[in-house]
Amino acid sequence: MPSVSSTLTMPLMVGTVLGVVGFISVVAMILVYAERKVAAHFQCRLGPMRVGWHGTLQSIADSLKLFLKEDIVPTKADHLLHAFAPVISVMAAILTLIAIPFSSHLVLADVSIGVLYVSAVSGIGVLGILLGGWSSNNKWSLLGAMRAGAQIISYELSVTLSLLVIILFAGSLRLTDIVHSQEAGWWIWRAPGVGLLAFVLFLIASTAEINRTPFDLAEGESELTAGFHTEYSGLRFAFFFLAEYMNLFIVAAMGATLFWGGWMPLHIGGFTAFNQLMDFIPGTVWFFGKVITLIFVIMWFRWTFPRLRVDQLMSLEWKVLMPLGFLNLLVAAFLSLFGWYFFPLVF
Amino acid sequence: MDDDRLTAKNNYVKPVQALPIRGFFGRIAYGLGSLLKGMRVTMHYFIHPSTVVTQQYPENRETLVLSPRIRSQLSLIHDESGYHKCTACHICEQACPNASIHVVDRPEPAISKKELDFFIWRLDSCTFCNLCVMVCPFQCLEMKPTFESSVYDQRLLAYNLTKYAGPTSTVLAKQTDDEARKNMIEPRQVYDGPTELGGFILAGMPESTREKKS
Amino acid sequence: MNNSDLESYLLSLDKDLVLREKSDRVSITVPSEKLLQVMTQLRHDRALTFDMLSAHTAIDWSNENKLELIYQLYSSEHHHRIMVGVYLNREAPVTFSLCSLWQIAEWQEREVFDMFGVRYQNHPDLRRILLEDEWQGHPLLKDYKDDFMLERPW
Amino acid sequence: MVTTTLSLSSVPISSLDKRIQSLENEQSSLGTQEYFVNMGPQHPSTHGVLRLVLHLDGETVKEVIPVLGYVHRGMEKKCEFIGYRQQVHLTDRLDYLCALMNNWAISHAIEKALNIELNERIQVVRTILAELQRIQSHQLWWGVFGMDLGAFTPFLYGFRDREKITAIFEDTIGARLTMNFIQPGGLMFDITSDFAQKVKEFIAYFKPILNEYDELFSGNIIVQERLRNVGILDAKTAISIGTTGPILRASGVAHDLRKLEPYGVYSQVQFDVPVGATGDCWDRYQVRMQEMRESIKIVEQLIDNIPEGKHMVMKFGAKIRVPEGVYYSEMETARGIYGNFIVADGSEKPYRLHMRTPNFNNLWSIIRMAPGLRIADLVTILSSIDIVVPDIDR
Repeated sequence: MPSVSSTLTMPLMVGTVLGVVGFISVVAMILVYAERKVAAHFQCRLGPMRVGWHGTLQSIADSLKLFLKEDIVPTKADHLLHAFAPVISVMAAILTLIAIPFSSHLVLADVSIGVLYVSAVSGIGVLGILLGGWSSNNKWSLLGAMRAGAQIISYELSVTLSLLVIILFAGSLRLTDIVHSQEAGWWIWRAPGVGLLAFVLFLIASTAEINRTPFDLAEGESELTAGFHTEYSGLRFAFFFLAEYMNLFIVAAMGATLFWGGWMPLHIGGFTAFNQLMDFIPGTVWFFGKVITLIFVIMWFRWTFPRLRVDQLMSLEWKVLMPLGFLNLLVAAFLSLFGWYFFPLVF
Repeated sequence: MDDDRLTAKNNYVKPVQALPIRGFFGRIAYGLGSLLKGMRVTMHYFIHPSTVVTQQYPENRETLVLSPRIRSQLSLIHDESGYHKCTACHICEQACPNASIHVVDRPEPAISKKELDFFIWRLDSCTFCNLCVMVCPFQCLEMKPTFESSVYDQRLLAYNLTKYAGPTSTVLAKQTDDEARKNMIEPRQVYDGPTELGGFILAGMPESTREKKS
Repeated sequence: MNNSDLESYLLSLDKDLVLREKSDRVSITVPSEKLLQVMTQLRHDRALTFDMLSAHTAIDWSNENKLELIYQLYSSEHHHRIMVGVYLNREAPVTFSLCSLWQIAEWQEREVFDMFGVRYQNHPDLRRILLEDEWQGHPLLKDYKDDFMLERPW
Repeated sequence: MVTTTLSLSSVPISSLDKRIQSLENEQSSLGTQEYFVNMGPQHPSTHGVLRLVLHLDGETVKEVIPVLGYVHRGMEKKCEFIGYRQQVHLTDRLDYLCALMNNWAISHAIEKALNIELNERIQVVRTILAELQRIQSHQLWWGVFGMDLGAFTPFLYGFRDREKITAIFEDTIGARLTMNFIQPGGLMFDITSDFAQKVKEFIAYFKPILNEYDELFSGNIIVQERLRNVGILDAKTAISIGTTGPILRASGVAHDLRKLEPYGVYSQVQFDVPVGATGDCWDRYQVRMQEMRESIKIVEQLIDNIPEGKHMVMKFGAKIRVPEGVYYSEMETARGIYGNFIVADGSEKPYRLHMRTPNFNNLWSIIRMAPGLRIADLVTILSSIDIVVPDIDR
């Protein structure tokens, strides 16, 4: 057991926890609002317009409604697990979030095995979905949960494979190190070809991992009514919702950190003047700018594509993405071994 | 199964485009291309806010243009002096497929003919088929585009359409003075929910307990 | 085949077939005991090939104490159509199922059973289709009454 | 053929419980456990209150038992109590997406029985309206199809474009869904003076949109792979089931009453009948997409020269007396053949009126198509049949 002096760290820890919880709530609300607006404009609609200016307070109204809503639990549900499942999902999201570097100073926990930690902890989230679907005692929920289980575990592989490419080039698992390694340019274009391919694979596989269209089979409202959260309402449903949007944020943040240089400004090799100009923009703005762009792309997917079928989902992973990922990793290994990438000597 | 009676024989038959069979890499290449194409379509609408079709209804009430033909509410045409032409002939009542119209005769008419006492129209069972308007021999009914008629009590959906009980405008016009006209008619409340209806019971509707609006 | 050819061809099939009057199309009446036999002929005869059972329903002739089954047949090969009628006893309406000839007969016969109470021998799954299994009576019979029927006030 | 004596008691009556019980008993004890799920009556993709009892083995559908009647309104019984004129508006409520075509069908049946000759104007306007309605119905289907496949955006695009036709109907007819406009003997009122202009504007707007539909949805690899070889219905089965409309045509049978027994002015216009080859969901999808294009062609040919004439050739009385006899008339709606079987006894009310609705037969095909496929495929098939539940239940 680590013996830290509790008198000093206790308030700090409580403060951190409250900060993280506050942060995720606010981010989730903003994301929900953003999704509704983005979706609306993709579909020639206006979206929420009534609560506040252009519906800006809609998310607050919705969350208030979810707080006040009656919590309905099916009679024959497994009450303990039914209550516990949403918490697991949110827990996994929070645990993942603390390892993500928002800027060079704003890092809650700079874990030395950051990438490993993130992919391991985010894998817990599927447990919440599985338990939620199973404990609801509803066949549709169970189907959704089983789909989610198979899907998330399968796509975890592709995500990891594409992350490995970056780890090879950066030579570290620590997320801050990976960001620092991109000072001369982001890995997405600095690693010729493989970086871009790894990014595309990462984007597809992580969209599947967070259960968003075109991979939203776990919810699949036209097939399974609402999938694993059919029997959830009120606050518990809000927890699942929160976890979903936090996962969206985490995926975008991971993509930005590993492929787009995290808080790093856009730097190109030896163009000093350009690089100095870019340095004027603070790191946090860079980071959130990249995250927002990625989130928008994932939303764009959702509001354009139809859903895959469950067997197509599996064959996409095991027949297309996985082989491509391995091939990519192999090429990347050679490239990094011989130093065949752009600006290898800058840092 | 004879194949000749299928497609080829007739010259008007147009076979639809068959789905091409693609190989592994062909599918990946086509797939990525098609996905980007789709994303281009949605992006087009995203960056063109002028394509938004949403109408913000209660706010745009002032500018809302409705076609005069819209059938939303039946009304009995009253002329400028407030008299209608209904002779209580019951044809609309018979034409109504859902028994939504009850024409109630006046028990003691001012003249020897039949006179209208109440013209009950039930919005709750009306299907807006327009037959009553079409069959009326005196063209005294019309459908209005007034569509905001939702209420919280079913009984409020039974309307009385006539403003008065009494003879038609033609009969009233023959009267010499206003006093004579006043004596012949008895005022009625229009669009005022369930009236007492002379003891009339409407099928499927709870009996009126509501106080008459003054 | 035009209508008059079709009529004469049909009449030559079986001597018990009767042409129906006051109908806007070729229409025959079949004695109930020969229904399956005639229908099989209509379905499989190369010159007829009535391969589509377009509609199947019944008429309750309550005054004559008869129930008439109506089959609307159509040939997608020759593009001709006929109407076949069968009179049944109204008190105990029972006949043969035609599911073996036209697959859709399964549902159409269930509907006629539901609405008129006609029982079909050899039907694979004879149960009510539109009303619930516990429903009493058969609504399209002319003497059907229940509590939900509203009388028109005039 | 042996004619045995039949008796009531020799025919057993089943029930849904018995049916499910018998399927449960068939189960082998080995392997995974099969189970039953109710899809509907409240389910997003059953398009209303249709209930399907699914017999599932994991994700795989083993058997589908449709349970009908949740919107049964006793329409045929009701028709026996009301006059011929009044029945027209009831047909709006069968297949509410083809209200005008249903109006036309029953009016056509009554006109045929009464031997009423219609003038050109009525026929042309009816044809234009029916084709507009067909486009409108297919637009809604396209949107809903997208939604059933999991893409929400086509749903709104479909409704956005449908709204344009609905606005035309609103201005011309005064109703948006339940029209009751085509009456025995003509039209309820004359079309407005700017009707042709509005229709032309709509066609100019909608033609490029159709290509956009293809870009967004038909060309999408996910859509193509979801529809390929799913729910194959061969021509022989399709005919035996009595399916009509786009489903039958997708199976390769060029059966279209507009060509075979032309009514209205269909014999005077040029149009093709899109026909599929394999009868899978893709063919059904493509047939409907092409039908929209063909309908546009028909409207374009007619809209420029609508002949002059009266809009009603019969006195608009409340009562119509149809001479004694049996009449059966069919018409091609957006979903297939809608037939009216009228038994008239010479009075103002029909002795019996049977409505042969297309969806009743079409839905049956799901029993043949679904087994062995996944739940997602079942949703696709159901959507590709394009059911409207009130039309099934009447």
